[in-house]
Amino acid sequence: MAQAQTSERQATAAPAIELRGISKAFGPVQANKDISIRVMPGTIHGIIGENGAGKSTLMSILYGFYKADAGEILIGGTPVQIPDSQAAIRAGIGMVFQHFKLVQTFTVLENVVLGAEDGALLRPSLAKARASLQQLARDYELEVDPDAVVEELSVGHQQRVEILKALYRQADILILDEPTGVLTPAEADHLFRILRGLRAQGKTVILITHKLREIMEITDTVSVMRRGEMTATVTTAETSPEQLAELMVGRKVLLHVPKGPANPGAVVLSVEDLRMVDEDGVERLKGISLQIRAGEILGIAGVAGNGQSELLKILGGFGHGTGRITMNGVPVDLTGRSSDGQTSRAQGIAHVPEDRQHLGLIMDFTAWENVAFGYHHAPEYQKNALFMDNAALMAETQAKMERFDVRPPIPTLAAKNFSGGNQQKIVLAREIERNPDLLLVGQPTRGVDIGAIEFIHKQIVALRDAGKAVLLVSVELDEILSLSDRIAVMFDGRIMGERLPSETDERELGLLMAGVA
Amino acid sequence: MMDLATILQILDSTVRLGTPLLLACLAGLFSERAGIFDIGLEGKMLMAAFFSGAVAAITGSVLLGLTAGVLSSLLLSAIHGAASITFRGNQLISGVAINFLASGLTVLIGQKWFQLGGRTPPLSGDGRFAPITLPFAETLREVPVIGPIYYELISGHSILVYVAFAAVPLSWWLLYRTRFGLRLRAVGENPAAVDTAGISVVRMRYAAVMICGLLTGLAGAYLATALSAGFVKEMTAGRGYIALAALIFAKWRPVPALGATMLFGLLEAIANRYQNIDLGGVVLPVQFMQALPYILTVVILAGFIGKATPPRAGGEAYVKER
Amino acid sequence: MTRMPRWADVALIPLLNLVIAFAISGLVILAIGENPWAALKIMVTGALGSSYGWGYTLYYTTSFIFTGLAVAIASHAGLFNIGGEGQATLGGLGVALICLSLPWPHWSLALLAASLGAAAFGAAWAAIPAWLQAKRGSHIVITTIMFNFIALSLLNYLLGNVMRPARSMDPASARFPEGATLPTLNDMAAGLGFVWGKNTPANISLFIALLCCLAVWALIWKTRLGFQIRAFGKSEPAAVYAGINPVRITMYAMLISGGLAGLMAVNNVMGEAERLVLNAVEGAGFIGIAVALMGRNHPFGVLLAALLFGFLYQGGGELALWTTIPRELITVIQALVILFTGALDNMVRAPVERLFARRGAR
Amino acid sequence: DPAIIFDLGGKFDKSFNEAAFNGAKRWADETGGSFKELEMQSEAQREQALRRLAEAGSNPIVMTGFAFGDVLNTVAPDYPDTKFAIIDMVVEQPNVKSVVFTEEQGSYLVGMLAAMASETGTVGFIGGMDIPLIRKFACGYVQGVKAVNPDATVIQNMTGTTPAAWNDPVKGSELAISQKSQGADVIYAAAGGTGLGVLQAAADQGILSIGVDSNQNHLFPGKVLTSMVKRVDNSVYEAFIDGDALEPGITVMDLASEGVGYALDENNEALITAEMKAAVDDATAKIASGEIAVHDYMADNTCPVE
Ligand SMILES: Nc1ncnc2c1ncn2[C@@H]1O[C@H](COP(=O)(O)OP(=O)(O)OP(=O)(O)O)[C@@H](O)[C@H]1O
Ligand SMILES: Nc1ncnc2c1ncn2[C@@H]1O[C@H](COP(=O)(O)OP(=O)(O)OP(=O)(O)O)[C@@H](O)[C@H]1O
Ligand SMILES: [Mg+2]
Ligand SMILES: [Mg+2]
Repeated sequence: MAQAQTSERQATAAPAIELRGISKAFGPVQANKDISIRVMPGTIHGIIGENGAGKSTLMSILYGFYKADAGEILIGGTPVQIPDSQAAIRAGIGMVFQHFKLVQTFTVLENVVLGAEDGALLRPSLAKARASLQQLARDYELEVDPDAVVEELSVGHQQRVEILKALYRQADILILDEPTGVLTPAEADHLFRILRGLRAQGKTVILITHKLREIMEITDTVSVMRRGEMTATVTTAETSPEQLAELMVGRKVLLHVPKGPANPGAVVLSVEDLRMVDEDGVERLKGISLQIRAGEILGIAGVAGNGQSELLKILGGFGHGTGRITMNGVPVDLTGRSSDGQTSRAQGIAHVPEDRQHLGLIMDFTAWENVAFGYHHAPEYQKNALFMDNAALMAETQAKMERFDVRPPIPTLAAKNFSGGNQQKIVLAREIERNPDLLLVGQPTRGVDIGAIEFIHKQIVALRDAGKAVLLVSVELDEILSLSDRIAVMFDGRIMGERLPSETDERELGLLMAGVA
Repeated sequence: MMDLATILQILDSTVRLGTPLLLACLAGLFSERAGIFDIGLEGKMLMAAFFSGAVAAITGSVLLGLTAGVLSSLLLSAIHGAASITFRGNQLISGVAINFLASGLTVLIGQKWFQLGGRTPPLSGDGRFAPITLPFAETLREVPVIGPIYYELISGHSILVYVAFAAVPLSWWLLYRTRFGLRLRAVGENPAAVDTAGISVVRMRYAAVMICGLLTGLAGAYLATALSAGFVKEMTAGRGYIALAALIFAKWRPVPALGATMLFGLLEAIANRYQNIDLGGVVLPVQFMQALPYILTVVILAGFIGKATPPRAGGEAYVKER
Repeated sequence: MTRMPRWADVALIPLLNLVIAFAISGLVILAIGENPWAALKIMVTGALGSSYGWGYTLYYTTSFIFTGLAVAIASHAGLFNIGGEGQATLGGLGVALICLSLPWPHWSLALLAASLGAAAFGAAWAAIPAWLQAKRGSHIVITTIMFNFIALSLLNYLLGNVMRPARSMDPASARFPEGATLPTLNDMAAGLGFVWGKNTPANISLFIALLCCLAVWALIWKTRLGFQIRAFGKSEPAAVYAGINPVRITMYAMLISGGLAGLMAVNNVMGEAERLVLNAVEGAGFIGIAVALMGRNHPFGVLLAALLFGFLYQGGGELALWTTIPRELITVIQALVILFTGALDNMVRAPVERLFARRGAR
Repeated sequence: DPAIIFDLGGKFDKSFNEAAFNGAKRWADETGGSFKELEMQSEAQREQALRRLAEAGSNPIVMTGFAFGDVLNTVAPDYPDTKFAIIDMVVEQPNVKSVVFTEEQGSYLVGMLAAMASETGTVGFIGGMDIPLIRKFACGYVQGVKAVNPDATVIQNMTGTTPAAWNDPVKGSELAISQKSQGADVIYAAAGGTGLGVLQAAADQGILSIGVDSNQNHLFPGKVLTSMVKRVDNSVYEAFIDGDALEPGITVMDLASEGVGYALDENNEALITAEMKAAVDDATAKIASGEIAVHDYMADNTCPVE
């Protein structure tokens, strides 16, 4: 029935949203280039695109968060000005941001009411919102305790609060920016039920996601963005994941990395019953045990936030946990208060962190300083007891930059002036060239363009082939499947199971990632 | 043992000395709750003290003085707002600059206007806030215990004292019971949430900074035209910093702010009255009493007595597009 | 967009900021009914026109180099040390205790010991806020402000009750022994056989200050510790990833900072007053903030900015002497410099950046 | 030209420094000459101020306040051709004139007046910085009070132990209010600028106060019982008149030479009855003749009465 309704509306009504020629630049970055798009009412419209393609920017413009440099917005067929979010809300638009915009110390109710109060006094507004939340909860399966303080809610519940905020403001158009990135598969399914319910009520939904499966599952139409431009808009029923992937990256995607069989050697790293409790008293690692051998790549799959970051931190020497870890057969204390990033480096562990901009690099440091970063104690970088050998570092950086094809190969350029892929290459060059016994890599290709991805994958495989151990953490199943020699799946701080890539597929891994053993 | 009269006298002095701290502390509370740190309380208070004293001396009208004092403080607030909201500068540095500006300008202008070495002429009559005798103070005076408390402690302060005390419940109500308060607190915790809710972060923050200016203006005017009779160079004598300390002590809440400022007022009253305090063997020098508010604040900040968590977005400019 | 060239960042913008600050200062002078040009002339001749003026200008400069470096090094670690005033006060206490403890046979020994004492006391006074920041997350700006006041009270107590010589009415320590008298620049010039002023307080500690500039420069840009301090100051999470211990770096940076602030006492307490008086620091700790801001936290910039403020200070003193402009004019100028080079920096920077962007686009 | 340097209270403290300024101004008005003046902002500036004036050729250089003593001791030998005069302190240098006052005598007189004017039998004393000089004021005052009424109580407070104590009217007023609540109905303020707060509060509270150094009777007409005047103005005036012929050595300004005294003018004539005046004038004569010896606290750092 919903389907019939939809096509009926499409035939008669004007598009719920129409964008014409939207452009937006952040300084030198052209985030959106002359983008046009039409979304019909009562549909779910997907937007996909690589990292940095400009999806969030486009939606933020629609929501009045950013101001477009050029272009026109039409809502229900009439041109509107959206200079700020207030105007967007008035136009019936609601948005759930990739990074939630909630006041952590406020209650759910206060967050919902903020900006949508009925009068100068709070009490009547809150009472009204309380009643209205009960109604919405019934209508859309959006239960959440109105008096709970937001910072004490799970991510999934915080997302519900964001959706409730939009619905409370009577949004007819709901934008969700990568809503499932932080959700477990079960939570994601629940979200999709909600979205279908919204569609059934005649609301329009725009869904940004990286996951083709989700696009295929729930959207009616889908737009593809690449490098700030809109490359295509297609009807979901008439497309395939392969076609979408190709549209996304602009060429046929090589899903398979050429690599020979592994020759696993002795156990390099052995982890037993690793546990970790964070500052808020939440147990993030609940008894992890694993082994990595020389000459193999162990891939860790999992939805972000299931303990992978904590695992990497502890093995990288800067997290505090309990458990037994041996490196090359020698017990090491990487879990105690005395450990730090120097301890692990001294043990032959190199670490390419997940978040290169905040951990792996100092953005204001030059390339050569970043190459010394973490290895500033290394004897070959010292001129004497007092001073570092900056000249030698400069020369070495130059060589590394050339070997890793970092562009431009200028050691004195600050890290912030390199593109994301080149920044990642600087980190990789630094870590891999130390010739470590064990390489920890987190999200090696996040936000990296396709050419660089292939290069990075080759380097990782080459390191393995040189007989080193690699621990690869990625949320991209493709990457895990194509690089790993063994795959462990993490869920809720535990290893749910281990599989060989040749004997498993995305479906099975997806189930494990959802905690279904 | 102290008798009632002594206790009352000390408490009375506490109220007088605590009032400027209370006003300034509430001022800081509004600003910091909105995410704008303000170590310029001292400077604004000093500026307001000077202009209220100077204008009251020239015109003979304390109300004109008060107006001028508040305006001068608002002007400094506007500078702080421009630096920290519009131009996204460092709020701490702006505060430091404002303190120096006030400390220099008050003497410079004072010397130009009065040639009294930075002092204003003494105020008298309508140039000062006179004490207010509350109804029945005289009649109740002879009633034991209650009478003296009412007469000595509660009655007989200047209007600004009552304003300051009334500002406590009023601030509480404004912050926790009104739309304005909700938005103000939100903008200090997560400005992006406020922005995406369709509220102007800039406007909210300016509003908070201006309320801060108003209240520090009152605090300064109180110093020059009620607590004493005229302006003296550097007359705030670190009270702005004590107010800041009290704000931390009170964990950025209005009612505890009353308690904290009165505690610090009490310490000052005791330090005024007694040079050294003999605690049966241990003699506390007066300097220790003077330093106690600062020491207590450090102890609080160290988290040894409860943790003081400032508003989360405090001290940071709201930057949307890099 | 082409980036703004480096010279614009390190020279043009501070210069513009300074011009605005001085222009407004000029207006203030006009407003109080004096002639800014005449005032400037008095300041220049008074501070730079004679060896006597230089003797004082360099004396103030010395103090400001120390406190400016103190603020700068803490800034490199991402810490705003507003406690230079208190640390320098305690440095004075250290100098006094050492100078009074022995009948020093020669100034060089006394200088060595007093420098160590000054640095140690200053560092110790910075250590508590540093530790609280590193271990307990107590905001160092607030704690250092509090420590300024506590230092003042402590000194009040000590000078009033403990260190004041019997029968003296001043809240001041006894005079330091003869052997603790530092050679002034006058003496040193005389030693080299020419006459250069007389009776001015600029002394040998100027050279210590210059050495400190050099040492801080080398420390920040040439050593491991400096590397770690800068990395920590730019990004604490990244520093932790790299195995840099935040507690240790915070402590090191603040101890060095406090030590530099404390060293200032060698100049004013040992070199000039030769006894410990109240408020010997005279706001130099705060001026260090302006100096570091103007000098862009670079030791060489600090040196230039300290010279500028030394000039302002001596010139301002002359103004107060020869005109009716109160000395507080300097406080106003100082405030404006801090305001425009620090807090309102973006007001100048944004248009300049746009200008360069437009030029680059063409 | 002669020069004068004022201490931290500032030249318009309506008290000690202002008296000195008045003397200098009188000299300027009478002779048509001009003089340099400087106000101290901080302890640390004293030496520079002295040197700067000496360098600039000022002669003689007069400074108000004991706090210059130490610095003058080191500076004076560097400028043997310059004459210095210091008030309230003895500095033994060949080119320095030291002027000291017998404050205990003047304070004795106002102490008598306080005791006679008091109805409660309790009077107060509020000192500035807690130093022997101010104890000297207090001790003389108490002796005068007890001479009239041996049973009288004298409440004594000092404002502080640092020079800030000279310039803290808020604290002065709080102390006065506190003393009043303890029964004092006449309060003698020997506290520089802080005293203004004392006089103010006393006037507000409807009790009497006694000013110091300058004649402060006019500040709150009818509310200030009297002032213990110290003719600092005269000594500055004389030093300026002497010019570079200033005679080094110690000059004691006492009751006999009218260096100290109490103020009686139209502002307080209603407060001082004929018999009060007679009693005080009698005591004046006896002190001048030596018949009454007022103990000087600074002679042995003790006071015979409390
Ligand atoms: N506030 C901002 N200031 C400056 N540059 C920005 C800002 N927001 C985004 N950009 C840049 O604009 C480009 C597009 O970013 P946008 O966030 O829209 O990408 P996206 O498609 O949402 O990517 P992702 O999948 O990673 O969320 C990127 O190069 C990004 O670095
Ligand atoms: N990973 C390492 N490899 C080689 N030498 C090291 C390493 N870590 C420390 N050292 C050596 O230990 C000594 C102490 O180092 P340094 O003085 O730099 O420590 P630090 O400044 O306290 O640094 P951190 O805070 O990182 O410990 C130096 O001689 C240094 O070369
Ligand atoms: Mg995005
Ligand atoms: Mg190290």
